[in-house]
Amino acid sequence: ACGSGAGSTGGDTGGGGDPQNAKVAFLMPDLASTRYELQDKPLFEAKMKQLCPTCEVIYQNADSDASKQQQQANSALAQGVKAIVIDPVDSAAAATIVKSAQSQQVPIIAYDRPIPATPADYYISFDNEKIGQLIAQSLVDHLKEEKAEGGILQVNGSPTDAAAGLIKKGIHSAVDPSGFKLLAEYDTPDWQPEKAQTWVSGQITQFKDQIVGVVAANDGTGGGAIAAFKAAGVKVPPVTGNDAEIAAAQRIINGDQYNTISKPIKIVAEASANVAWEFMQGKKPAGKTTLYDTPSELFVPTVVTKENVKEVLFDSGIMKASEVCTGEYAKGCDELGIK
Amino acid sequence: MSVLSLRGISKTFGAVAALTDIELDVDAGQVVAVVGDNGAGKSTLVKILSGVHPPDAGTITFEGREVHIPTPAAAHRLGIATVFQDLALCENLNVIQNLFLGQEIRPLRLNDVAMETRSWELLRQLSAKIPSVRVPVAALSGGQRQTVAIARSLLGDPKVIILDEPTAALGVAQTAEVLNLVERLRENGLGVIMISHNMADVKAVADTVAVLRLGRNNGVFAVDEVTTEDIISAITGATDNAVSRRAQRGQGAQGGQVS
Amino acid sequence: MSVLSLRGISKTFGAVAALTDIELDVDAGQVVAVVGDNGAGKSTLVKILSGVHPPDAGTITFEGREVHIPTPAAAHRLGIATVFQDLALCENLNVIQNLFLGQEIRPLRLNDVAMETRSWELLRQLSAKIPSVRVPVAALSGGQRQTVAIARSLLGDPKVIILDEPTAALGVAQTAEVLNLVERLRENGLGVIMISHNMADVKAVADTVAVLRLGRNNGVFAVDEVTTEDIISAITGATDNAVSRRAQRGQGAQGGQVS
Amino acid sequence: MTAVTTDRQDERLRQSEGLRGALSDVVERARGGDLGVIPVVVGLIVIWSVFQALNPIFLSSANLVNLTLESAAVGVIALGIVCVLLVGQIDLSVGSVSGLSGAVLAVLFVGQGLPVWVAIAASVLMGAVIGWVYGQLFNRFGVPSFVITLAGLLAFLGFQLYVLGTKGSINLPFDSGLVNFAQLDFVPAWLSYTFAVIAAGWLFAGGYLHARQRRKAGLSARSTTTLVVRSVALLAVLAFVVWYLGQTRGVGWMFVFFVALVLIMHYLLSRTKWGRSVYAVGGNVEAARRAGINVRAVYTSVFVLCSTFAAVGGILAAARLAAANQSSGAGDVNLNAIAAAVIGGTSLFGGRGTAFGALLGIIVIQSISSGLTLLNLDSSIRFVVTGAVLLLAVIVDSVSRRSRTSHGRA
Amino acid sequence: MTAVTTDRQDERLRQSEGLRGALSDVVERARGGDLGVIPVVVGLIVIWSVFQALNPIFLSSANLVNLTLESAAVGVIALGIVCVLLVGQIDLSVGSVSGLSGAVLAVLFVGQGLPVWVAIAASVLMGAVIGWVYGQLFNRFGVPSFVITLAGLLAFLGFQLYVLGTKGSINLPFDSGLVNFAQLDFVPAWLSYTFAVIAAGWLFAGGYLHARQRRKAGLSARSTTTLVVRSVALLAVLAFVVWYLGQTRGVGWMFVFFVALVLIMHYLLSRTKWGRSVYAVGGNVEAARRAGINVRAVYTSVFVLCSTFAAVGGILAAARLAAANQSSGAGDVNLNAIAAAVIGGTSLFGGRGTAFGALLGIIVIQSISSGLTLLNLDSSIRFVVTGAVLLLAVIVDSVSRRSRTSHGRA
Ligand SMILES: Nc1ncnc2c1ncn2[C@@H]1O[C@H](COP(=O)(O)OP(=O)(O)OP(=O)(O)O)[C@@H](O)[C@H]1O
Ligand SMILES: Nc1ncnc2c1ncn2[C@@H]1O[C@H](COP(=O)(O)OP(=O)(O)OP(=O)(O)O)[C@@H](O)[C@H]1O
Ligand SMILES: [Mg+2]
Ligand SMILES: [Mg+2]
Repeated sequence: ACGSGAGSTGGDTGGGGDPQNAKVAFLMPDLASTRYELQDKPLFEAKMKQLCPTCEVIYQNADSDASKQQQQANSALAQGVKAIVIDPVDSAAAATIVKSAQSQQVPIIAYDRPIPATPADYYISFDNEKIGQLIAQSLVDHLKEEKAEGGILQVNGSPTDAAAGLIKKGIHSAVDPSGFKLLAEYDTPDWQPEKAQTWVSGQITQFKDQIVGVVAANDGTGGGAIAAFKAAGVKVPPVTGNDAEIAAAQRIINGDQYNTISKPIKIVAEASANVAWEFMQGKKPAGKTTLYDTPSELFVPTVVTKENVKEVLFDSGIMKASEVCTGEYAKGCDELGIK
Repeated sequence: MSVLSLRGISKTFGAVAALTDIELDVDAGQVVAVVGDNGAGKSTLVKILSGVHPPDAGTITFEGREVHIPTPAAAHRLGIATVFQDLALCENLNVIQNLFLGQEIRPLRLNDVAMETRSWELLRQLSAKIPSVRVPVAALSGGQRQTVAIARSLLGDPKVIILDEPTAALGVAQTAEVLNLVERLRENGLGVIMISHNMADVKAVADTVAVLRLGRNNGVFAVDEVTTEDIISAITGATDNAVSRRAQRGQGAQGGQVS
Repeated sequence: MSVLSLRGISKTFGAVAALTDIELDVDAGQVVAVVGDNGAGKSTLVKILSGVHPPDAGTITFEGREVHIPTPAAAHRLGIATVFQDLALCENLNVIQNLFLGQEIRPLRLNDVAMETRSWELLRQLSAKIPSVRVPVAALSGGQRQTVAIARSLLGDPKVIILDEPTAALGVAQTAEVLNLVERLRENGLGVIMISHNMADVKAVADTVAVLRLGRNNGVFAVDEVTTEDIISAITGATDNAVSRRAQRGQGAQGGQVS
Repeated sequence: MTAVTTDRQDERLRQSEGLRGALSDVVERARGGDLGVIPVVVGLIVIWSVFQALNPIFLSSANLVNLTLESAAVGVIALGIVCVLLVGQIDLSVGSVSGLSGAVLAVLFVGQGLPVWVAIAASVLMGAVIGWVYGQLFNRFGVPSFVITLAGLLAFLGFQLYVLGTKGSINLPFDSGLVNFAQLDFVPAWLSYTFAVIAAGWLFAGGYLHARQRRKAGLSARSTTTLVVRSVALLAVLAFVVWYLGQTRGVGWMFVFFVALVLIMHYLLSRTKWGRSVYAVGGNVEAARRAGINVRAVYTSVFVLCSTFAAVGGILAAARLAAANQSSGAGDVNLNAIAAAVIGGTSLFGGRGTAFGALLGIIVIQSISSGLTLLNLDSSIRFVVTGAVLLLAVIVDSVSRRSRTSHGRA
Repeated sequence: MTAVTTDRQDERLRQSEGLRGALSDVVERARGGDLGVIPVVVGLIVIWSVFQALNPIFLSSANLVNLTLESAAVGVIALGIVCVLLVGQIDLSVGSVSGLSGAVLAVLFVGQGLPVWVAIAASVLMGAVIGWVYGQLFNRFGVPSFVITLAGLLAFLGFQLYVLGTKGSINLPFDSGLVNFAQLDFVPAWLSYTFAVIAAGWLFAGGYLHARQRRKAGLSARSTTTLVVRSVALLAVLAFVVWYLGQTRGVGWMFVFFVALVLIMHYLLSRTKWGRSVYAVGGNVEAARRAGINVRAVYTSVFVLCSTFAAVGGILAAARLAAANQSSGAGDVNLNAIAAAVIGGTSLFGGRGTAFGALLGIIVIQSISSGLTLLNLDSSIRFVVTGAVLLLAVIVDSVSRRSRTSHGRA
């Protein structure tokens, strides 16, 4: 076989060179969560524009398909990008992409999810396992405070999604030692809220009022769980979420959902743009810590509940009251002083 | 005046010229037999008349007006009813459903009883031997299907009826009834085009015989002025043919009966 | 001794008793015509003999041994070749492919040239009018298809050939050739079962005539000892039937020809 | 009136009269493998027994109430799928269309603040237009419906994402009529019983009039005893169902709505000229064309129906979840809807199937899903078991169908 | 030898001889709509031009090399799908089976440390066994293949999750031969050119011998000029492709492997008794049965082939990704494989299609996907555009097919 390059060659690649007019790839993993298209991408692009007005960002979303992501990475390399920021669909499989990029001297930055097998050039994230642990712990603490007695349902993410696996692990680390019985758990195919709803409905008939809380791995499945309780005509117990979607913020304001978690996406996206820009200029940014042999920077997400929803989501400017406080939610907003 | 007349009809399938420059006239109250060898283009002609295939060239005149027949529905509207050689029945539907397909009684609330009664009438008239009209056509014998297809064409109020080898699969009794039927149709003033390989049937009911050979006209004869042998030699294109040879051999051997 | 003999064969489809207690014997070098009205059960009998349907009751003896014919492949292995009334051709395959289906020359590297040559030979023998053997059967006329189906049954080395209305769609020349063929088969010592509604053909080639009526045996006749009228009345179950009435009317009117 | 009716004169037919005749008819058909929906029902009973043995909550009233409500959305979609399958085509995009419809509903209703009926009408209309476009593409260009609707699947998924835009997920207010309809509105007990009585009475009256007409016309007819037995049986079954579900919350309006659609489709398919032409096109499209049927109109109507039902299903799903989001209609909605139709006896090759099949099929699928939900298995095991149970449920049905072909029925 | 060959004697046939004849034949067939793969190729050229206009990297050698490599895995699966579609059945589980096969490979090879060929053999064998089971279920119980393979889809997804266990994802070592084969091994230039010459020579020699045989038998045959022109054209095309891809990395062995499989399947389908019986069963299964074909064996063989190819595709995909994970084979593998077959002209109703169709179809699909990847669109837009382009690509093909039916070809 010829050459040393894994993946594709083509274009004048490599670190250094003229960073103006350069291209940088921003590869996101899926559409199951709305954040990648709605927050990560625009924030990264904005920051990049600010750093380098003539640079071009190549954005791709792999729609939960590792081989599609590989194709997208190859295509980005064929277009001669100077750096790749990647949120891998499959942390293990992304090793191939790292190999290809590095063999063409294109620096690669792991974003959000780590690539343990083959160290990337940089890793910026908040940690999914930690997220799982935080939402579950917040729920458990709340239940203890309320002196609730009974058990917990656990609604995990997609059984075929590696990130969901990490969240699941984190949730267990908080729920298992909590003293609350884990009544049942469920891996929601494709993160589908409908599936979560169906499953929770079944558990309601099975466990009736034993259920004192539900740990759901994201806002969608959390919403499904809430709908299940509403539809069964019983009181909705505290339900968690994750991602801080607008719909979740509304439910929190209305008291239907107990918590969600706000990831400082703005900070992470901008940090990754900064790092990418440094790489494109041929520098080697140093990490704050080292994780998986990779210079890393980790950020801590914040759990959002009714108590702090105003300051975390609205005062910080992540959400606008005009988007959230519509119709039936206006009253709740007023009570919390959100304007 | 002719109800139906064709001029210069041609049709090509890929590399095969199935019909070249065909002429045909059918009067009201007249039975025209179209005969010809296998693959002579008879069924293709029928399909052109009933809107199944568009002709490549030529004109069709119906009741004095030049018409286009782009779809079978158009042929139905003109009043041309056809019994196709391949019958064209829906195997998953039962006999009643097939008979009334496209002409159901009370379309918004089908009147099954009326349709069933009428079905039995029609079938009895053709002395069909069908045990039940509520079985899917897939379960019928070849002759039973053909009877259903013929019965179908009698519904509605056609002006021209085209029968493509209507008696091929029929038993002797049913064949006789169909020939009776053709005569009744003629008496009622309908134009009838009948395609058949059976010279006896042709001579029994037809007024005129049009011969096709390899996709071209090969003569039109008044039926009482022509012998079976003449028709056969027009069909095969030679007086010395398999039929005549077989007949001679038969006579030589035992002096026997050839239709 | 009979090549093939049936005893007590019965077959029911749902509520319809298609065959009840049928007996039939076929000798080598003998042509047995099976006749009967539409729906009499002739094709059902054929299908039982060729392994398409299993019989509900009764025994089949082939060359002195009692046999079961669970599949068509079993019938092929015994040496029973059949031309079905519904032809059973694959419309998407061309003429050569259909002719040699299941009996291809050089199965691992098909010999197209040999198959094409042989196809033309067979078709010529039946004086088929097929312009090209490389078109899908879907593009053939009814008679052309029937010729293909008949040609198919001649491949291989059968001991009994069953022809279910083989001449229904054939032209006059092709019919004559098929009758010649049946006679050749008889001379070669094969048993032939021929189903037909055409009494002239039956009388011309058959040795024995077996009549079915409403799924039951209704007499077996030696062909030279029986008149066409007798056969017809055995078929219809009455001496006064549509055929005889029509014949009389014809004679009354003009003293005419009825086959 | 003759001793033997017109349609029973052939001496080859086995004769049977009255209730006895009706019973022996059933036995006859069972032997011939022509059992209609009985095998599916048997399969269903097997599944139910097994799940009940494994977890006694399965057949509890509360769980069955859930089951009925959860069947409605995909059931409605399956009803549309039955129609396209009947003409021998397929629609792969029902999932996307239902998702898009839910999204449009949410955006118009919540986002734009339009009245709910306007939003519903718009969604349904959009479904109809999509179907019409499919019909045009199919008729004009003869593109296989598989490809058209695959393209539709992708395109409408895109539209769905686009419509949801920056929101990604939109809540429907829990106190809106639509959400109540899907979650909390149940038919009052007296009304349920009235429905049951009406249904039984209808069956009897209809059957009786029909039988009288047939007798008058000299045809064989069901005996009055048979009719009475049938209606009483129906009444008993319905009353039992109503009573049992009434032990907890009763019969949901959404389920009633679904059943009503099934009945309407059953009528359209079996008692109208249009329905007849659908079966004809599915059985032999060339024969249908030659019979003068406007085949193109039939195809278009069927695609329109299917997309419309998909849109309605999407609305029901959104109402039931009280939200529309990016993954609505994704996942196995397509497969479940098609599988429901196929399990209910609809042929993928066209020409065979009934509206009731969709009802039964979706109940089989939801039963499997609900039963497994209660068993609380690992994902991997759950997938395997779902596959196995699905297969078993259908094998019962297919074995009987197979015996039918060996008895010579198409 | 007669002046007019045996097969050209009918006076209704238009006569044409030699190169001129071959050309007028093509024109004739084009008018009749019987263009074979030409419309798909035209569709492909249209797509390529548009994407090239939008982003000049699209037709760059580097991108085309990627395209060939990315086609291989799903292309192999599509090849199996062509076979099941040819007999009028379907396999919905190819995605799951490919995923399971990748997982089994990874577990045996990496997890258990077995030699790579053992792991490959085990995966392939597993595919074959799965197909055999499908065949048995289909033949014994007559369950529609849609349902069998839907059950398989679920069950094997479960198995896949189970096999991968808690790991969820397993890397294949980069320096293993398998991964190299899928990622780094390219055919040396001289060998590529040799292949091209061999192919052209083969085409000429085969055609020449065949023509001689036909002339001897008194049948019409292609003139030697026509044969020369054809082979030279092929040589030119292949040499150009090899040269152009060679500008960067050249022709990958994995792609060569895929093309070799296509050629083998082409041979099996068109030149063997087995292939003939596959078409016969797809065209009219009852006729095939009556011709004495062992229909059950044909079904089984086809299901086995399809699952085996799915397993092989899974191995290629795992090798290409250098990993097997829980979502391998999920997503749109099923739909892409089936769509590739359908776009390549395989009928969903059986009896029509070719092995080359799978090759062309997958190239169309990968081109769309690769072209859109280069365009850097929003997901929502990307879905919509994918759908639209897919539809356009097929409309070209279908319009020609439609004109075929109106010219009376089946
Ligand atoms: N759809 C078609 N596609 C291609 N060729 C066709 C088609 N239909 C008919 N042909 C060809 O046209 C010619 C005439 O066929 P046609 O069916 O009209 O014959 P026919 O006179 O009815 O013969 P038969 O007596 O056998 O019914 C035949 O050679 C046939 O092969
Ligand atoms: N597959 C089947 N399913 C149900 N009933 C059938 C089936 N095949 C035949 N029958 C019934 O059996 C009876 C005999 O049919 P068969 O085809 O044997 O008649 P036939 O003697 O060949 O008639 P024809 O002269 O019309 O060809 C018919 O009444 C028919 O309805
Ligand atoms: Mg004809
Ligand atoms: Mg018959």
